[in-house]
Amino acid sequence: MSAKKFFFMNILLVLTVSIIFLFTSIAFAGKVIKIGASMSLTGKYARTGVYTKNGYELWAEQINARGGLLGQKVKFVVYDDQSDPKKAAKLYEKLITSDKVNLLMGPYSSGVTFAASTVTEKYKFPMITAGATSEEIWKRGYKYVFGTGPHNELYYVGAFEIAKKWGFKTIGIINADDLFPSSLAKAVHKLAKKSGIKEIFSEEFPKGAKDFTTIITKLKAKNPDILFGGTYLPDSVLIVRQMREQKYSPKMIILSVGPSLPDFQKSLGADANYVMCESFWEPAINTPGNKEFTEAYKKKFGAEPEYHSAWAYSGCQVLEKAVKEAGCLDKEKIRKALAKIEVTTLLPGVYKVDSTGMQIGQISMVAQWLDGKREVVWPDKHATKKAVLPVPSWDKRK
Amino acid sequence: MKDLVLTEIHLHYGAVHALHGISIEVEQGAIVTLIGANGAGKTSTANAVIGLRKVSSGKIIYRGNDITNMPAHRVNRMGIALVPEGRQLFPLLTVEENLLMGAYSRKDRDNVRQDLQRMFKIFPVLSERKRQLAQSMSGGEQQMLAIARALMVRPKFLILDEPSLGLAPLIVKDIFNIIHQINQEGTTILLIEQNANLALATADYAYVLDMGSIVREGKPAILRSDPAIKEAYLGT
Amino acid sequence: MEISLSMFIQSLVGGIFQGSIYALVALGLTIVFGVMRVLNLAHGTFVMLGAYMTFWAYTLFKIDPLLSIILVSMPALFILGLAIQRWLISRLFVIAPEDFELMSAIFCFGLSSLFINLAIYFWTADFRSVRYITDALTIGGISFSKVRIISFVVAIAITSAVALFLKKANLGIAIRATSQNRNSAEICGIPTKRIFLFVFGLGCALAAAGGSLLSIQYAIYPQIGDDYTTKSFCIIILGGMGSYLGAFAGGLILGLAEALSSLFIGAKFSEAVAFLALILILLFKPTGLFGKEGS
Amino acid sequence: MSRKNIVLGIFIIIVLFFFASFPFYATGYGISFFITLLMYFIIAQSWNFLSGYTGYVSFGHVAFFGAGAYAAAIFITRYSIHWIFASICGGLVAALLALLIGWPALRLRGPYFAIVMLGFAGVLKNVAVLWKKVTFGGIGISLPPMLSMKPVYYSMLIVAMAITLLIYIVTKTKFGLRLISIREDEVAATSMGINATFYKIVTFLISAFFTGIAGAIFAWYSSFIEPVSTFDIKISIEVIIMSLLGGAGTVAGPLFGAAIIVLGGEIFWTKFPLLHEAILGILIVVVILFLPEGIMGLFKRDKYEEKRNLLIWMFKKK
Amino acid sequence: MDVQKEVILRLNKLTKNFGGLTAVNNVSLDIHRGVIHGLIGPNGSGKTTLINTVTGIYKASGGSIIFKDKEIKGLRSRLISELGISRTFQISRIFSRMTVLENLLVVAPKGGIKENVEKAMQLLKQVGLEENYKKIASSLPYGQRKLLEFARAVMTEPELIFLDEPTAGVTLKLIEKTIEFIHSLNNNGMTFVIVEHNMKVIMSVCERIFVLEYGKKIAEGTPKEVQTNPEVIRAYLGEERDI
Repeated sequence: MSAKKFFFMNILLVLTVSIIFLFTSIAFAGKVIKIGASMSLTGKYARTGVYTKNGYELWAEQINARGGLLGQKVKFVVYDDQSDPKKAAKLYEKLITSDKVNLLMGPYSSGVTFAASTVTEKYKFPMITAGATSEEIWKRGYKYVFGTGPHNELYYVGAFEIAKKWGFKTIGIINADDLFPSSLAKAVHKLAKKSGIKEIFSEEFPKGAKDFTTIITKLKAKNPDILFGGTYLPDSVLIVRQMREQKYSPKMIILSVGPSLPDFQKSLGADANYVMCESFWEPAINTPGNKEFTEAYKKKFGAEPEYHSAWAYSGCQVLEKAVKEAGCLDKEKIRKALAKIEVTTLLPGVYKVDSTGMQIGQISMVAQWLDGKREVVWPDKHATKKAVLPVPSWDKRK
Repeated sequence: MKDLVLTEIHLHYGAVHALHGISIEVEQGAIVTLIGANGAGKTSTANAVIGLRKVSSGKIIYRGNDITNMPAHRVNRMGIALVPEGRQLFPLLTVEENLLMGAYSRKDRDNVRQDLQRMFKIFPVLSERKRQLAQSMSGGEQQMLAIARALMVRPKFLILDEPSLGLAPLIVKDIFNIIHQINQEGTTILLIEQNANLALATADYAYVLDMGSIVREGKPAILRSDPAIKEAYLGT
Repeated sequence: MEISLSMFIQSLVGGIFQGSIYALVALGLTIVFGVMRVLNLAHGTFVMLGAYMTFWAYTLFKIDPLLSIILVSMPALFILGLAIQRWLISRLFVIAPEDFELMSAIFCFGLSSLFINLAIYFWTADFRSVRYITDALTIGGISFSKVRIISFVVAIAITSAVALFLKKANLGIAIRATSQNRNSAEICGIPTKRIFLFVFGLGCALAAAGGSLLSIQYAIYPQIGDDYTTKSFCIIILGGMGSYLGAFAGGLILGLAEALSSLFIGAKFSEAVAFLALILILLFKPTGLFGKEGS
Repeated sequence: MSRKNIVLGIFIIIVLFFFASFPFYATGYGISFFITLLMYFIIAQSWNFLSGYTGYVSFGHVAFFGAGAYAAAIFITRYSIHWIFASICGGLVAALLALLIGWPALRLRGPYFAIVMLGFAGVLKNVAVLWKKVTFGGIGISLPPMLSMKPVYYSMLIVAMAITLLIYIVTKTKFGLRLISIREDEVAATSMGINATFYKIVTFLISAFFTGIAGAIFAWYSSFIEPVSTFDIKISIEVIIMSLLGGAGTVAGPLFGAAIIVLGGEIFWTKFPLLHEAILGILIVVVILFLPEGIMGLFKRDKYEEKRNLLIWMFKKK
Repeated sequence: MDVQKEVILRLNKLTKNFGGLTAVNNVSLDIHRGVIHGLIGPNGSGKTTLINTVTGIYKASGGSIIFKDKEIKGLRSRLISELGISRTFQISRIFSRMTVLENLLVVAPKGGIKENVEKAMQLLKQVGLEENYKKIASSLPYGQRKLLEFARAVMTEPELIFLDEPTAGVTLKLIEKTIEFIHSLNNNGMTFVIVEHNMKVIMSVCERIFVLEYGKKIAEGTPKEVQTNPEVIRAYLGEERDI
């Protein structure tokens, strides 16, 4: 046999063996509850994906320390979906049929959850999402996806309440052109209409845009009272920087995602002040177990938790409650439990879903950066400071 | 003393056997010519010496040093320069830049400037056009530039590959005068030509190449009356 | 929407600032392509690595970002470029010339995938940023961000220095000579292999400089360079592949086109503009606006 | 019929039997894995049909994948067309777009054609983002849930078989020879009276058509599409790697390549969730350094220089 | 020469410029049916350019090309081939990764596979390649590749063939084979124009020879006439001059 043929035979051999392994491996049984999830560990959501995974893992560690779920240890089976919906769908297929997991948690981001939920629906497998809020997911009549975070349309309810109180009349909406910011912008558009605030400017920009000079110039010309930006961290930082450069300051600034991360302030320093954002969770809020969670997280991961981790943890709390309620791992029973229970978690509201599984009990707080700290300004129950509005012009800042 | 000695050079282009064991000797200070019809292997010989083509077997000795299959830029450093067939200038560099590149391997930058002026003296036409791009010049001017570029390294040994190709007779005459002049100044010359009469009139010794082999060699005076040459060219 | 003169000028300024960085990055790509015929799909990855170099230099050793362009990011990427050229890309030259460009492109894509994911692995996908000067000057109602002025000046300075180097320095002329005729360069005594080494290093260093400038303006993350790869390709095709002037002009044109298209027809079209320009140029004038017909 | 052919025939029958019977005993994950594999078979084979045979290397084949996916999604959601017909429509739309871009682009060679295709994919992605009325922009299109995977599996299988069979037949006919002659030397081919333009465009259309169908079935299968992941340039590059790994310009090459990459990916991303893409990068680098003509190239003897040999490369003295 | 023979191709003041360079300059010549023509001239005299211009690879800058009473200037090379002009290339351009047989089959203008295979095998036999029909073309030695290219040109069923240096780099034995092949095709009425540097071949094979220098036609006639033409001798050997 020539060397080349030998090499080729080797490849064939490897191929065959791996196929056999892939599809005949029987999930090794044991007294352990397997919880499956695909997560964006690489790709565009890699960062938040990792935080979500941390939340899952922390919960798993704690519940095992407490003696497990239904008396059994739990174990997470997490795969990387590369932030790609296609991959995620396949991975859920794998988790359900090949790894035969007992329970499922959701992936990160609405786009990925969209794809993943079509699979779980097919297998009638309940899945709790702790990383997706786009209401489109629940408009399809699915029965097995349960949201744990306030859905898109709830994000800025508080912000508009504040705006109305201050008598702001007009809004400009800008957003990145991909799924999540687009759907946020759509929700804000609706909210504005409902609150009687006039939308006088709206524009999309390509995700990853590196220059906002022109958009800000246009905004400045229109000068709406409120600026809403459907952004990610890099664009939110750049927008604030360029607003400062052009000395543009609307009376109220709300940006999504970016300001809810500590990096926002690290990048901008004092310029971060007065920017508002949605907040699902803050380390300081007074929800049961919140302090302990923050401590434990710091101990395990050596960093301050971000809301993604808390949210993920809360999702697991819901799961825990539902399984206990069902008393077994039967999927239908768990689904029924999930549909009717109300759970208090780390998040400020209460877990409660409507008939489609969409979250209606959680609230989205409003936070504002003040003196280099992110303070909750709405609702009053959790507020740490009062909102400072209208935003002072750049000349008048320290 | 022998400047360059080629012993039994074989060269292949893939499956094509281009040189079938060529042996050539070039006396120091002489003009030796290598003539032959198209495709006889003249350019292959030049490329083998300069290091652009790897030979399959045989030896190339320059002043006692083995330069067989040495990379071209190192051969250049040993004082061998080539005026390639079809000039092969840098089309988008100016005349001056082309000349400077000829002296790339030299360390004596001051003398390079002087040599530049010398080239402009030898080739006044280049002086007029020193800021022009090489590609904008006529064939004759390009040939002059190619020769000047090769001279910029102050070669002790100069190989000219078809310097008369595609040029008008008057210009060819000029160029051959210059070749003579260079030789007078002490540079050994290997002249590769298709124009047999011209080459034989210039050289001290000649080799006739046909189908990759040396078929005749000798003093030009003798070769000129040799019917073999006419046969190689015109097939009579 | 009414567009006033000052809005127009403001966009113009923004476009030129952005364009200068595009030009800087694209120059590196075009030199590498012009001399070596390597379609470097990893170019944006080197931008990213350059940005991280500056970030780490600033975070760990408090080296001023501008200083670190010269001291850290450019030298580091230059050396990385040398290594890649010496150990990897030089191995590709046995591929037949007609396949070489495409094979090199895929090869570089592999490298890029490797580096980006190593960056995610070691540095995490977190956003990082260097806090730098954030003021602006306002002249006649037009604001000029200081950090962008600095970036502009640095980008133009480096671009001009490289242009001057290619134009005047002996090595620079040798680089151009090698790109025009490798065999002739060899017979002139130019060690073309070493020229290739230097050129790839230079290309990486230019990308790194672009990345460093990016890091003081923008939050950086491992995939940040991807856009720069595609945009740099658009630019060098716009300007003519292998043309240095073309890369410079193409960069500015793209910056301006993005700014003006977002002013007149909307920001969301600014990405489409680059691709459309790419296709139109390739279909109607494949040699680019400044490219010279091959001889 | 020679012995080699008989062995090959038996091998093919076994493989086909395996594929045909697979859904009856496989897990859902197994099926969905094979749907992905078959999808890559189709795209890699389509790419191979164009680029492997005519030498026109496309860096933007995902353009047709995405176009097919979007077209089908729109037909299904707006006009409630059955997904199988919608898939065919998706293929047709992709072919139509291919005609539009191919007519001018196929005059360009080498990197220019490759990059124009890259740009074309970029343009289509932007169309999907910008043409909100039809595509819903970045929000994407959500299709009715796909409840049974078997029909999807079999339709992918049929399409994959069709394109493979088509390529096989074509390589045995004058049409295929003429494609190869264009790859080998287009000037010589046209000077010998071969209508290169016609062959290139027909091939381009067929290639786009099948890629479009794959995209369309995929849209139905995944029930949700959005611009970024549907027009992901990585798909373009992946199919090129698959074809190169297996051997472009051969019938079986892209199949082997796709199988190795998809399977390898599956193994690596479960084992090394954080590094599998880096491993893919290394794989690409290694393939091009050592196997520039792919695994099928190993079968052709006397063709490769010794410096291609892995061991020699590693132990070669400098 | 036999003036009875019909003119198959007529070049009238054909000119081809590349930028400032005039590679073919006002060349007029007649190619007669069934005759073997030679086209000679020193390197760079425009012979290959002339072929490329006639066969449509280059666009002519001026003049006309009449093939069988039809103006073919400006036609694409494919159409020119279909009209019955075929050619070989100076550096052979076979389809290197196809087999020898496939190289011929691919250009067959019409007919079924079986019939074409028979015809191709017939041609391969004539050039002595019939045993190599399964080999990959690039594995052939250079001389055989040139012969293969020649056979490929014949496969397109042309009336006129341009051969660009058919014997350059070819061994003596294969040169004989080439000449034999030319003669046997010519006996069946095929017209040839041969560009060649090997004067033995040109002088023995061609009936009529055109000489180019600097893109201009400087002489034409029978081999004898051309060989004794002082212009031609000057062009080839250079001017006689004193040492």
